[in-house]
Amino acid sequence: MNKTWNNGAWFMVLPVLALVAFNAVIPLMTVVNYSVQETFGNNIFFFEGVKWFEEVLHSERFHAALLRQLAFTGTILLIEIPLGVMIALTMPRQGPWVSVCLVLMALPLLIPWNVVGAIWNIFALPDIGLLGRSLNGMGFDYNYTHQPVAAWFTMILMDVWHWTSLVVLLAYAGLRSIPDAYYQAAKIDSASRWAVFRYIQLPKMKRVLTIAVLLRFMDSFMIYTEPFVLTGGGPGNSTTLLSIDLVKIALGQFDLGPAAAMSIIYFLIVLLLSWVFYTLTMRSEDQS
Amino acid sequence: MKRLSWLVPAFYIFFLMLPIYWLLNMSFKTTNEILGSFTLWPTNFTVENYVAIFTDPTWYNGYINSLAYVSINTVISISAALPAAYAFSRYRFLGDKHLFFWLLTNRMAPPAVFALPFFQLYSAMNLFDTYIAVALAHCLFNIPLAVWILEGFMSGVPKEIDETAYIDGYSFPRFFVKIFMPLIASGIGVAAFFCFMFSWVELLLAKTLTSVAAKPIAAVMTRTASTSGYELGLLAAAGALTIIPGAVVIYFVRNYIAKGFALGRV
Amino acid sequence: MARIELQKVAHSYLARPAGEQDFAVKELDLTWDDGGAYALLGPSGCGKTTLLNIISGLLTPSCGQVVFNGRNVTEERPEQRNIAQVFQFPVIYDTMTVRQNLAFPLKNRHVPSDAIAARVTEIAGMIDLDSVLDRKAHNLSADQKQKISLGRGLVRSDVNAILFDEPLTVIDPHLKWQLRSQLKKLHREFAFTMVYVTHDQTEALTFADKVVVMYEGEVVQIGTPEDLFERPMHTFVGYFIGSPGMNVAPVSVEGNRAILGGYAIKLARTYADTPVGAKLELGTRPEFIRFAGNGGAKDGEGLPVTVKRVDDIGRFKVAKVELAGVPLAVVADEDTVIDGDEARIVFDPDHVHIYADSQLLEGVAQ
Amino acid sequence: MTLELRKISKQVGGETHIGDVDLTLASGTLTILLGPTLSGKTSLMRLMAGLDRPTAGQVLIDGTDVTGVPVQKRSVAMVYQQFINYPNLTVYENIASPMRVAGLNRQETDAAVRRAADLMRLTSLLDRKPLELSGGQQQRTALARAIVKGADLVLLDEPLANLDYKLREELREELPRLFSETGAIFVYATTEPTEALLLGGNTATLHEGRVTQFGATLDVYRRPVDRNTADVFSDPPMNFLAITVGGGQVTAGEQTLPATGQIAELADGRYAIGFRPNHLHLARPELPAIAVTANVAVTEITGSESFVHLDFDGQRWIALLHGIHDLEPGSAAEVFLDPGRFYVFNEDDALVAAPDPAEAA
Repeated sequence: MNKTWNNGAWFMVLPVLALVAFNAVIPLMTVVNYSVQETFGNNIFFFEGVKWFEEVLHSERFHAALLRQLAFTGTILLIEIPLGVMIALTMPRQGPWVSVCLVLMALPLLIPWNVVGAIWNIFALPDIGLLGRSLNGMGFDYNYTHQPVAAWFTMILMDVWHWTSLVVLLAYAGLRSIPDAYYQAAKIDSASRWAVFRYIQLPKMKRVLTIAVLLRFMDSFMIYTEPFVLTGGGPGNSTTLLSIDLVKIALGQFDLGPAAAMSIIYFLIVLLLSWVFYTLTMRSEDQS
Repeated sequence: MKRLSWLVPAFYIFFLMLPIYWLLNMSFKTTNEILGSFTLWPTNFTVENYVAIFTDPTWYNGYINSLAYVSINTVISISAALPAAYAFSRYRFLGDKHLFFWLLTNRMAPPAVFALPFFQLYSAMNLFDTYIAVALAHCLFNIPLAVWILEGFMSGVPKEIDETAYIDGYSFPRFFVKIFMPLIASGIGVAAFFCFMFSWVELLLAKTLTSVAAKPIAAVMTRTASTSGYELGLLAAAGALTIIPGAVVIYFVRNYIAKGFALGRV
Repeated sequence: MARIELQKVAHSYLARPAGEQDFAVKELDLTWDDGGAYALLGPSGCGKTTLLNIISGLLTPSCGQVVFNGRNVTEERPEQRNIAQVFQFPVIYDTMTVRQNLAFPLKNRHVPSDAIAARVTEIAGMIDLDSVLDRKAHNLSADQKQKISLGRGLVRSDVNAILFDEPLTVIDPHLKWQLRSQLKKLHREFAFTMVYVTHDQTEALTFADKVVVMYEGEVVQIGTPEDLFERPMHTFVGYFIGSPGMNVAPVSVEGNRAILGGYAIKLARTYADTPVGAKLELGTRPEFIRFAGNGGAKDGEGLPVTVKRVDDIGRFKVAKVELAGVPLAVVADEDTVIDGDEARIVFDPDHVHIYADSQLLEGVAQ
Repeated sequence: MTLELRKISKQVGGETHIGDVDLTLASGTLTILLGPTLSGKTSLMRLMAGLDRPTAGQVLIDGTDVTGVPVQKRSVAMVYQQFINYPNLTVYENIASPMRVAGLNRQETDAAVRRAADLMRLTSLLDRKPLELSGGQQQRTALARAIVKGADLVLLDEPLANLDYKLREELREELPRLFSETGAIFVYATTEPTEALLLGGNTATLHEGRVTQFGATLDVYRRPVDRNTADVFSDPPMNFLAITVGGGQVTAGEQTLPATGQIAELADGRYAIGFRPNHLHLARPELPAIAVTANVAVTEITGSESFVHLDFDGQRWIALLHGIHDLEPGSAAEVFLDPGRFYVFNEDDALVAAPDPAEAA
């Protein structure tokens, strides 16, 4: 698609620019504004410079929350990406069942995030939840409302249940773009199942998998509603991820300065990690 | 192995359906039956929870409000994204690459970061507690997604079709509406599905920007769970009803789902 | 290499084909000798690709048998038939280097690595890919990629046949003749059984020792390029081979003379009993009609025609004439002068054929 | 109506796609843009249509400058190489689209559409969708749409390139009827010299964005102004032989050649002799000929003709023979050059002598 050079195209982009900038730039400026000031109420602000940033960066609480967040995101990526790809590989390529599978798999993605939390809240209760009851029935002492390990297990299982379908659908879309001739060639070269995956399917899925990992990384790193509804950050603050901690500080204790500084740091971390990941895959794509 | 391989997706779908089945199971039980006994099937089947929702204005208003701002957002996002996606797909212009990347970075903005500033911004514009507020706020992440999906579908239409239309004498607007949009109708469908979905599922911004008049169902549910005791049955029924809009919308785009999820890139 | 036989093979894409017209490939018997170069030539939709897929095992024919070297392989899948195929667009393993691509089929067959290395370098030399062996296959030109596909077949010493499905479609027109000549050279060196599907007559006639011309699911002629040019067995073959195609005109036949609009044309053979009720046609190539008056013909010789149009394409001229209202094309060499719209033409009896219902009539030589 | 391109050039990202072209096309004429892929044919056409703006120079129609006029306001029609039709409209609506946009009434549109459809033998397919049709039928739909509104300028960008070999031949027969249909200016781009010769009219040969020669098709074929034009206008490519003329002696490498025909009156110096593949004979012709030995690389058969690829001390020559000849590759063959058919080019590739058209015609 050789595109013609035409700066007139700016007029077509203006509405999008206006709407997104209004929602992104102004709030960001307010956050930046707070992050460098101190207030003791009734709207009087004192310029504090980077005091809040230092404070947040050194605060134990931020490190703990960040660590939990990285652990959570790392775990779900390690589970959901391979699981999603495996399921996509085993799906039938054509036939009536395909669209039925896709619709059913996409269902969890359509449920409001708080309802997902509520469903799992009920589903995993030790006494009246199906999962809680069967686990205890099998001899596990499982009560996610009290045991941090159980809370983490339930939170991760909920996220796998909620988002793996996105990876399956993306991987499946990537697989469907592979022309039949490639599979015929592989048969003729008597390639093994593994070789077919390694040298035909994986390279072709690279693009959509990059999108999948990027989307899953961003969404999981910023997750708030589901874990909050499920565990409220508890027991104690064992499941207080970054977003939950940030909301506690901002809306809970209402000290705007640290909350704003933490927001900026949080946003920069997401931006940085996404950018690093994006350029890594793009560069390896050009070089390959 | 090929013949048995379908077991994997079948088992995965079974795993997905379990919690939803449990939610539905709950929604047809009275609260004390839920607390009292553990039964795989409601012993005394009741629809009182659903009746309660459909009669109590605070509940069904929640649905109406949610559907309202979600539809407004979808319309705004799509109509704003269409020309922009066309520009990105057909033209090179100063800073196009950076603009496209900046749009995507907004999707990386943690909603929690923006909760408070949004509250202040929309209050200052005295838009607080209105459909427009939530619809506009959701544009933050829906417009970039819509642009990305539509640009993918648009790039599938050869540029020569545009030129043939111009040569035939079509002005740009007439070409766009009469020729181009029908060609990417599936793309518009998929983009609308995504905007609807991501706006329908979001809670944080929707809750922050509303209080009474435009309170979404999600906010109504969290209020019930925390304050008026433990009406689990009611909560389950409300939750079940929130799944329906999604299931209906996805039915319309069912054969483009895979392509849509690849954001039109495949 | 294998001797391939198709016995009573026919195929229809419909579960229950009603009649002839539902068959993509109508019943046929074909034998491809070991080491022979065959072309499947015909317009798009004539069933040639269906036939290729039947040979490669991608398609199991609705009826009939496929036999490799006497062994019935009808039910066997492609990988069991030990064939290689070059597709319409380059099918290569992008993330591998050229060397790894060529070694891939042998690695899957657990051939010892030193044997693989030797074989790969040998073949790469033959198809001159040795200079790019260690580059990633992804960023090579289309013709180099097609050579990789071919190489994956050539490295296997036990391959029964190499099938080509219009391999030159994506190649830049100016590079086509280079790849054509290389493929022909390779076939001379390897003598692998080769089946080449194309709609382009130059590719078919250049490669193949024997060309199978197909039309609407039927094999209308199998022959060497000379056969197809000199003695087309079916009016379609005459029309399809050669540019401009063979002239076909309705005639009646008496002994050794064909009557065309009242004019008699001398024939080299006599046709005693023409099938009753059959549509009789005369077929002769524009190259075998010449204008009377040059080439030392006596005056008053030849039949009168009106000249409708003369196209001068440099190396020869194509004149569109009408003999008693019947349009004919005549090829004249670049120096003949055709002026005015009246002329006389002379037919070369040895190259005038008679067709009954589009099939060639033998007739008795005088 | 005359279309005039004055000093037109087009640079894209530092690369010159079109280098100052001057062309004047009168209505009712057919002009062939002949050149290899990427020689600028499509770019020039897009400038004529107004789809792209030239970096420099002017486009004039009947003397008025229309360089800035958008394509919607120009009376132009274009057919692309890859059968471009509106996939969501039927064949009838596709053909009627330019008329409907121009706001013509129903009967007029219907009559014009049916006439164009008859001309392109599409009458039975009018209510089908383009993607249901074969390649040939899709391109006929595009052609019908191009002629239906009687535009003053009709541009055809290699319209037959994607079609089956025999289908291309059939459509090529129908094009002259199309050209005589309206008094418009027809511009036809192709890479195949045979197609240019068959369609006749005028030819502009293009090489790397420049028009090397413009004139009646046969004249450009017979008297190419330079080596580039000669090469562009012959498929298979023209054969060349480097010779040096000195002291009454004509030598090519070690072989000395008899100084007859065009090379007789050459001033001393180095030249390149060009001769077409059909003037390289494997049997001794009656006319005086120069015999040279070369060995056969490979033979290609096209049905009515055979191309014999020969190696002559490192150079690749091609001989084109009538009928079917399949020579043993690697065998040596004596080939005969006919001096009467030589084109002679001097060191900066300009034409010095060409076969005398009268004698060679």
